Order: sequence, then structure tokens, then C-alpha cells
Amino acid sequence: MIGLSGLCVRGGRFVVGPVDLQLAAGDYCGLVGPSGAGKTLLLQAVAGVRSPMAGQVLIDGQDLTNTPPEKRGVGLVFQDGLLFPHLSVAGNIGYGLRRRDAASLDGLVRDLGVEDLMKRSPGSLSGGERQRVALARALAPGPRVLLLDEPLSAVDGEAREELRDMLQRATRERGVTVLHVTHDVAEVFSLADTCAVLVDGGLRQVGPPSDVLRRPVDEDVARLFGARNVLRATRQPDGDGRTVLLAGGSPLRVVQRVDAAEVLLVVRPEDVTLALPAGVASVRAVAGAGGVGVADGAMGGASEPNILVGRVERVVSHGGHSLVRVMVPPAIDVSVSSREVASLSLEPGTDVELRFGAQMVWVLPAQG
Amino acid sequence: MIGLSGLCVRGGRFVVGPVDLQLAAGDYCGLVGPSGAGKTLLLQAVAGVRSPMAGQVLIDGQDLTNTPPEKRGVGLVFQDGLLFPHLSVAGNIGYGLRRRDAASLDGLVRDLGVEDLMKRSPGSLSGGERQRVALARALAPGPRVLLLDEPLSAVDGEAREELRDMLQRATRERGVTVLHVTHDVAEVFSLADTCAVLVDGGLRQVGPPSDVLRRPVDEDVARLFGARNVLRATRQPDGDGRTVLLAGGSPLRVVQRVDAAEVLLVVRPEDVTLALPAGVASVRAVAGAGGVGVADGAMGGASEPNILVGRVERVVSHGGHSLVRVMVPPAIDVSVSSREVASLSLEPGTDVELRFGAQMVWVLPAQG
Amino acid sequence: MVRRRRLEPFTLASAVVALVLVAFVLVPVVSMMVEAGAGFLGQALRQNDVRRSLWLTGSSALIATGLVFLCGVPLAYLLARRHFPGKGLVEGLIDLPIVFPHTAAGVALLTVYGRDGVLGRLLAPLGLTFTDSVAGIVVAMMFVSLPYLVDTAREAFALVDPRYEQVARTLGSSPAGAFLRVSLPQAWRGVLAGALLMWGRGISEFGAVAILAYNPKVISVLVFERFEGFGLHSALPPAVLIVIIAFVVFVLLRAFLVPRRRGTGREDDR
Amino acid sequence: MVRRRRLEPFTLASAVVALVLVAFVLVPVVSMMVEAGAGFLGQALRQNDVRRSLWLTGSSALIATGLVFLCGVPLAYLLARRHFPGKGLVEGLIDLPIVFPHTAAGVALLTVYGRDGVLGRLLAPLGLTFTDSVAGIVVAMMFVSLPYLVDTAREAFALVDPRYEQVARTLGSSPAGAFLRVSLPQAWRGVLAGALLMWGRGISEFGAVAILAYNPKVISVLVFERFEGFGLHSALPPAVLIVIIAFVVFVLLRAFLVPRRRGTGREDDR
Repeated sequence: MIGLSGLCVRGGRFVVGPVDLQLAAGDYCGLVGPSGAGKTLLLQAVAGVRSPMAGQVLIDGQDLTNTPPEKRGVGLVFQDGLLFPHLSVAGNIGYGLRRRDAASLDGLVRDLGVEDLMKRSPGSLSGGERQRVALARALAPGPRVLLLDEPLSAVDGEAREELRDMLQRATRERGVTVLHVTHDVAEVFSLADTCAVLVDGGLRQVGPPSDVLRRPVDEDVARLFGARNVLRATRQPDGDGRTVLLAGGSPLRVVQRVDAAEVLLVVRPEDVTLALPAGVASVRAVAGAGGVGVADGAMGGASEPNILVGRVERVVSHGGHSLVRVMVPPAIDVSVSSREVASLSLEPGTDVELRFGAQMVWVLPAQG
Repeated sequence: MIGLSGLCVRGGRFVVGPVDLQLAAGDYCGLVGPSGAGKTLLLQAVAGVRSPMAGQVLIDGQDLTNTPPEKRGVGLVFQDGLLFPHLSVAGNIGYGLRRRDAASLDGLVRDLGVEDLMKRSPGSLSGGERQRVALARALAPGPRVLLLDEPLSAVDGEAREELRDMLQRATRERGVTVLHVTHDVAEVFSLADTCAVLVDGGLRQVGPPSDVLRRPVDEDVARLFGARNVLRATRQPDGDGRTVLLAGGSPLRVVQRVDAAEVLLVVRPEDVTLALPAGVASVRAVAGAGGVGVADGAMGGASEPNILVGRVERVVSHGGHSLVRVMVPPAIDVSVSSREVASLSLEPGTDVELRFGAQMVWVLPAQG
Repeated sequence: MVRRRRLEPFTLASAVVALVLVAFVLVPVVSMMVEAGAGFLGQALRQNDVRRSLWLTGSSALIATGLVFLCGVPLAYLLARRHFPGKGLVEGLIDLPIVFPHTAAGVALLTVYGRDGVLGRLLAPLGLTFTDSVAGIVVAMMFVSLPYLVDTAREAFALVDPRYEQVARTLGSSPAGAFLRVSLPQAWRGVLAGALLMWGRGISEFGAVAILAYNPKVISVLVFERFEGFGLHSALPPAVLIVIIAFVVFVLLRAFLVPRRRGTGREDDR
Repeated sequence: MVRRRRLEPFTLASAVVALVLVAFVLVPVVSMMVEAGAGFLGQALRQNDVRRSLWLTGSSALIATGLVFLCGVPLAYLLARRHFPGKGLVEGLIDLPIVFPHTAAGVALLTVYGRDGVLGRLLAPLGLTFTDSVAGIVVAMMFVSLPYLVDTAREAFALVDPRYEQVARTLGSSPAGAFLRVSLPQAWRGVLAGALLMWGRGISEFGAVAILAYNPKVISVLVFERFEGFGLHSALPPAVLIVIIAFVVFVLLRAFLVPRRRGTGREDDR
């Protein structure tokens, strides 16, 4: 269990916080934010290697704000492993143990697949191996809390997936509470129960990753999570409060009731279906996330489809899928499979129709 | 026009090549490969700042192998911009010009949106601004060839897309031949006409990006381009040569004729449709690339659908889409939208059906 | 580890022993100044032999620095950029004078530049003698202090990313052009600091100069001779004077070098 | 810029002027050895005053190094890790002896440790006098060569990523434990190199020692006195001897430092 209350941390001229965060025992929290958001400062304050300016750090209910790191029962793993270069792998893993409890270490060593590395020197290991040893070292003394600073960033491809799976298994089995700092939103989804979003030193949102994805609290969080379309709109003067007008004048139905005169609409590019207008076969937008059609069916008619007409401004391929920018106005990015781009001959100038259910539009208050 | 013939370059103990590559004038070539493949060494040899061990470098038909870099007419841009810190932005852009041809510079400066930066010092610029100035500096003397070493890697988010668009426009308008080194396959798709794949110092494949995506020459290239499923299979003894048997015994139809006893099958996770077996609504796999259903229709029945039955082994969310590993056997990864994972209640143990057309299977010779 | 509220015992203990060392350096410096008093400085400058010696020392060190600068900057650049066989040997040889005992350096120079030395005999007909002459002072200063210029300049060049030169080359610069327009402007502070350090070491040289060219007397020799002949209080004025000059050099040096250090230091991670 | 086939004119010109400097250092060293000849070394070691002086010089420098090591290593660690008010001043003070003219250093030390100095008077009743005594030699050596130990050790500690200590702390180490088990083992080579460099500078010291404690004669003083009294050929044996010792120290030093340099050097990009 980790509890942060009113925690403020300073690094140079930059200040993070005040941060309030409660994590249940065994929770896996992904602390995500752009680089420079202050994630590492926060992690260092929890580890006790950096003193906070204000606020408290509680672990399992004890106030440890002024406790030195060696008495906090926390494990710490950095991006680059930072294995002690003058010790063997076994020496590294055993560093935190007063007397080698061989039995307990055996299980850990097996779980992280480092049995065969024990006599090697850190310099001879691959990136993935280094991180697994660093993880074993941090878990060996049986910490209550594990603090990870971009633990997967230095590893690529399949070694990364393997490391991620081992990390997940080893931490879940031991019931350790994890705070995992990353700038990569996809990592949060594959690992975390709880997602905490830090932007410019402020904790913006905390919740299950899928909640943050669907219901971001502000434009920064929405963009960080890949919602490319954040559109200005005004409330339709005499409506039921569920119709808004886009900048270009097109009306849109939304699910949330709109009271303010001005709002922001968040529409994810993969939630929009793109079709050639009238009579030409419609195709469903794919890639990135969410297929709308089926979800509509599953929600039993709750959706009122919005239809917008526009012209393709540009098509950018990203491999299997492409991002198509359609000028309605405003410009709306739609994710379409590259195969469909070819079969529909989409290119700048093509007239298209965009469809998306009212429940695909998330309404945010307009920012000052 | 760039021509490399039998080019070998050494960096320490590592040797790249021999590399043969022909690029037409105005071609935009993405040189892609994992880190450590030797991409930068090759680029340095073309720039003339590193002497090759063997082979030739031709630009516009002239053999420039022993020509110093200042007489090659090439521009060079690195990941971190490397603006000369003791010169202003204007000083940087004008560095390569003998007499300032203000008129020609004006167009370039406008195209790259650096008009308002001219008097600033490099230290005060953002990452995206720095790269735009570096690009302007490289293009100012009117090079025939532009060499880019990970030019987008140091820039994130929207600044990156803006930079990419400016890069594309500025190079196309000037008809300059571009060699763009990157480890990011998505960059190649959004920018390049031609893709060259370098792995372990060897040039494995050259062709349009979509060709490499669909028809990789070997397992390394397939995996680099995100085809997660590379499956061993054997030819069905008495067939028409278009049916193979997976390791688990399941037969699969393929389009290419198989003559060898053993082959590798490449199946992209986004090309597989996942459904609950018998009677339960089938959903189409989405995300990443290619929607199969519509493409099938478009191909007019050319596809013979393969159906495999298996059990979900694990589900890893990446945000909007999830990777579902299904044990047939062998294990096959399928990309499914996270919403459908929820609506189908996919979890380890769920029995599912996988469908994909024969044309979605790419056959490779089995490697020794 | 930053801004812990209470001082840990380990840090406290380290700080205490560290302070002993700081005091060990500080006390003699302060004591010397106090002993000399404010009036001494003006008095020192009014003594003819001190003024003459000061001028001689400063200008000899300047000539030595200038001569080494001409050869040392290209050498520093080569060492920072190129790999060639025997490079380690050259680096070692250039650094050798740092550990070379200075009286032994004087003896070694004497075997070459003395009346019976190879160069001494060769250059004597041209009117260039090195024993008891300004030329000897310059040669002795050059020998003992050249590593400081070369090493500092080499480090300054090594800090300039070689890819800057690669970019400059593709923009039309020759190797010499890239050096003059790109590398030297970036390494300038370090090169200047090296020259200043060398000059500072040169003006304070004693052992090698005393053996090769005891006369005319540089300031260190003057301090020694006055101390031997007339005692501490006679030696104090020139000693304090040269310390003040060395101190000014030192402050300038740190002003040059500290910003560079800061630039390469690790920023606080966020 | 690696392995160009033809040497560019700029590189060629640089290499030529650089060679001039290399020769300037090499020639006196070789000339001195040739002049002395092989037999000289044995002869030097058979002279009683040379043997005694050699032992005195080596052991005094060792004591000086040991004393500075005790205080200097914690100081170096603090300077590498902590920020505190006045840090720049402390760094400046520690580096001051590098540019402090050595005869002036002798004079400054005399004002403190001489018969009329504060500490000289204070410690005389305890039988500890600094003029013309081993204690004086040690103090003079400490003063002029302590920056070499502290600076080298500080750089070695600065190269150890502080996050290693953060990890060690979370694994249960106290600040002292993290220092002893993690930082010191990684910085060890650099600290040892600093001690060796200080010892090497100590044995070759002349100016400060000659003023504070001319007797008993360390090897540099012996060289000077023999040269003044009996000329070049009498000074050569002890001079060659001390140069050879300095050279061995120097080779050891480079063996310690070069691997570290290589480790921090930039790898060839691919």
C-alpha cells in the first residue's frame, strides 16, 4: 500500500505536486506522462532518495516521509539496469540480503530466468538479461513496494515482451505494490491496474487505464492517450442539450448533457467509420482501437449515428493502417486500414462520409 | 541519383556490406533496420566522412568514392540537429553558402517555417525547431542528395508530424534524392517511396514499403515489419502443393505453390479474424493493419478461408487494441480491438475460431 | 540524495575531515598575507629588482606559451580526433614533464641547450645561448608547462562532437575550414584556459629555470635568493606579489572552465 | 573522418608542427640518458648521500600522500556528490596550490610552520619542528601536491552514477555502506591513480621544500646542490635516478587511467 498526500518534490527550478495518490496493496500503478513531467522526481521521493518539500509518503499506513531509503522496504529499478559492475550477477542479486537465504532466492531466480547467468559479469549481459537481474536484485530482499523507472525502455522487440511478462508474473505472485514510471501509454495498458497521469508536475487523472482512455479529464490527457481529434463546439441554442455545433456549423449528437455554451469534443480516430458517399459501399474504420459497428450492436441501439461529409486532405500511411485527414470542417483524423485506402482509392480531394455514434464523442469543458 | 555497388564499410570490428543499391533521382529511400545494423556507417560512407573498405559510391552517375565530402553535393542531418552552437540560426543556415543568395534562401526559410527564428541562438530552440533549422542548413546549398540519420527520433507528438510533413514537402519540391536512416518502420511508410532493409550489416530487401510489408524475404524482415506469427509448416504429402500442415497437424491453404518439404508461414496478427465458435457472432479482427472481410470481397472470392480452432492463452492490452495469443497449436497472435475483447469476454481459456484467407499467408523457405 | 533534512553521521564525519584539509591550505595563504600586510605590496613594486624580475618572468612565460600554442593546438586537435599508431606513446611523452622532477628537467635541458649540449653548440654562433639568458628561461618554462596547454586543449577538442565537422564538410568546408569555423570556435574557451594555465605554471617555475638560467632572475629565483641571503621578511614582498598574480590567473581560469563543466554536467532527471 | 586513404594537407601540416613539440620533449630526455650512460645508475646507487636522500624523499612523499588520502578521499566524494553553499570556494582553494609558485608556497608555509609561525611555536614544545626536518618536508610536499589527489579522486567519484548509490540504499545500505560497497569499488582505480600522481609530484618537489626544509636534503635539493657546487656531471646521477622513478610512476599511472578513459570514450556509431 502506498499513500501520497500533498507531496511536493523539487528538482532544480521544477516543482512536482502537490500529489495525492492512494494505491491498494498489490496494486500495479502505471505513472504515465510526457518526458519532463516530473515522474522520476516523484519516484525518487517515494524511494526516499530525494526529500520532498512538503507532504507525506505512507507505506502500509506508516508515515515514512523522514525514513531513510534503507528502512523503507522498497525496491528500485532504473531503465538501464545499473547492475553494480564490480560484482557478479549472483553478487548483485545477493547484495540486499544479510545472509543468503538460498531457498527463497531459488524461486526468484527461476521466475526471472536468470539461473544460468549467476556467474556472469554484468558487462557480458544483453539489455533484457540486465533488466531481469536488476529486477531479481530489487525483489530479493522481499520489498513491499517496487519502484520502476522506465524499466522496459532500453529493451526492444521480443526480449521486451518476455521481460514484460516476467515482470508482471513476478510482481503479481509476490503481491508487491508497484509504481511503474513510463512515457509509453501502451505499457500502461499491458501491465497496470491503475493509471496515474502526470503532466507538467501535476497529477491530472487516476483510474483504470481503459477509463482514462475513454473519459480523459482534459485535452492534454486525451492527446497523450492518442485521441487526435479535440474539436471546439458550441451548444445548439434551442435543443435538448445533447446537440452541439462544430466550428463549421455541422450538428453533432452527444450522450452527455451540455450546459456550457462552449465545449471540447474528443473523438478517437479509430472510432470513426469512413465511407464513400451515397451508394458506394461503406467500410468500417479499423486499426488503433475500437470497431464501431459491432460495439453499436452490442449497446442495443443506444447510439445515434452522426454523419459528417468532408473531403480528404491527406493520407499518411503507418504500415498496416493509415491516418486519413478529412476536412469537414474542422479537420478530423480517421484511422483506416491501408488495404481499404487502396480499395477505396482514397487520396487528397476524395469526397467521403464520416459516421460515428453519439457515444463515441466525449465532451470536455472548454479551457480558458 | 545514388548508386552503391559492392560497398563495404567498417566501424571498429563491425563490417557492413557488400551493399548494392540504386536510387532514382528524386527517390525518397527509407533505410530501416534494428539498432546496430550498420545504417549510420553506410550513411557516413555515402556522405564521404568515412572511407569504405571496398566498393563504389556514385552520385548522378559520377564515381565519388574518393571525393571529399565538401565536393559531393550532399546534405547531412543528424538526429540531434547538431546546429553550430556559436552561430545564430541565420549563421547556421547560411554556413554552406559562399555569398548569401537571399532570394533562394527566402523560399527555403518559408517552406520550413523558420522565418521567425533567424536571429535566435540554437540553444533557445525546441527540438522540432532545431531539426527544421538543421534541414534548412542542409538544403541551403542545393544538394543533389540529402542524408538523414534518424531525423525525427528526437522529436515527439505533434511537432514530429509537423516536421515530417515539412521534410516531405521540402524534399519533394526540390527533387532531391533522400536516404533516410531510421529504426522506426512507421516512418518509412509515411515518408518513403523505396524501403531498404538492413539487418546485421547485410542489405536484405529493397522495394516499395508495402511490398516489403506483404512479401518479406526472410523471417528477420517479417518480424521487423511486425508480422508476429512466423510458423513452421510441412508440405502436405499428396496435395496440389497449396496445402501445408502446421506443427500441430492443422492443414492450411496457401496461394504460393510449395515445393520444399518444410517452409515458414508469415501471418500478420491484424489479418486474422477471431470469432467465438459455432453460432456465436463472429467479429472481425481489427487494429494494426488490414481488415480482412472487405478485402476478401474486393478480391472476388480469390480467397479460400482457413479456419483454425484454439484456446486463448493470454490477452495483452495496448490501449485501443489488444493482442490475443491463441494456442492452436502453434501459438498465433491475433490483433483484436479492446472493445471486442470486452464484448466477447475473451480471457485465458476461452475457445475461439480463427479465420484468414489463403492470400493472407506468405510462404518463406525454411531457414537452415 | 539531495537536500536531506538531517545531516547523516557519514556525511558529517566526511565534512569534518574534509575541513581539516581545507584549513591546511587556507591557513598558510592567509598567514602569508597577514604577515606581509597591506603596505608591503606597494613597497615590493617600488623595489627595482622586483619590478625588473616581474617583467622578465611575465614576458618569458608569454613567449613560452606563444611558442607552445603554435605547435600544441594542432597537436591537441590531432590527439582528440585521430587514431594513429604510436598515439599512446606521443600522449605519454607530452604528459611526461608533469611528473618530471623540475631540477632533473633543468639538468636534462642543460645536456641539450648547455654550452656543451647539441643545440647549445649549434646555436651559439647565431648568438643564441641558453645558460643564464632569457632564451634559457623560455625553454625551461616551455618544457615544464607545455602539458598543461596541450592536455586542456585536447580535452576541449574532445568535447566537440566530431559530427559537427562532418556536417561542416558536407556544407563545403575543407578539413582546415571545418577546424577553423566549427571546432576551434567551440573549443575556444578550453584552449584559452589551457594557455592561461600554462602561463600561470610558467611564471611560477623555479627548479628547471634555476638550473638552466639562474640569471637573469625570474621572480621565483628572486624569492629564493632573498630568503637565502636576507631571510623571510626580505623574501615576502616578491612572494606575495607573485601569489597575487597567480591568484588572478586562477580566478580567470575558473571563470573560463566552470561554465563548460556546468554544461557537461548531468541535469537533474525529472 | 576515419581511415581516409590520402593524408589531407591540413592533417599533414598539423602533424609536422606537432612533431616539433614531441621532439622538444623527447630530445632532452634521451640526451640526458645518453650523457649519463648505463654505468651511472649503479654508481649513483653506490653513493651514500644519494641512497639516503632517495629513501628520505620516497618515505616523506608516502607519509604526505597517506595523510592527504585520509582527508582528501572524503573531501573528493563530497565535492563529487553534494551541493552546498561555498562549494566553489572550497574547490578553488583546493586547486590553488597548482598555480601557487612553489618558492612562494615555501614562504607561506614558513609563516605558519617556521620558528616564529603560529603552528611552529605551538608544536615546538612537543618536539615537532618543521624547519630543516622531515616534518617540514612532508608539510611542503602535502601543500603543493594535494590538489592532484583530490581532483583525480573527485573525477573518479563523479564518473560513478549516483543512482548506483540510490539502488544500494533501497537494498539496505546506509550512506557509509553505499560508499564503501558501491562507490569506492567503482572509483578505486581513479583514487589510486590520484594517490600515485600525488606521490610522484611529491618526490619531485623542489621549491617549497628548499625554502621550508633545505635539510635533510631530498633528491631535488641534492641535484641542485651538486649542480651548484660541482657542475653538471656531478648532478647527473641523482637526476637520472629520480627521472627513472618518476617514469615508472608515470607508466603505472597511465595503466590505471587509460582503461577508464577508453570506457568513457564514444563508441563508433553504427
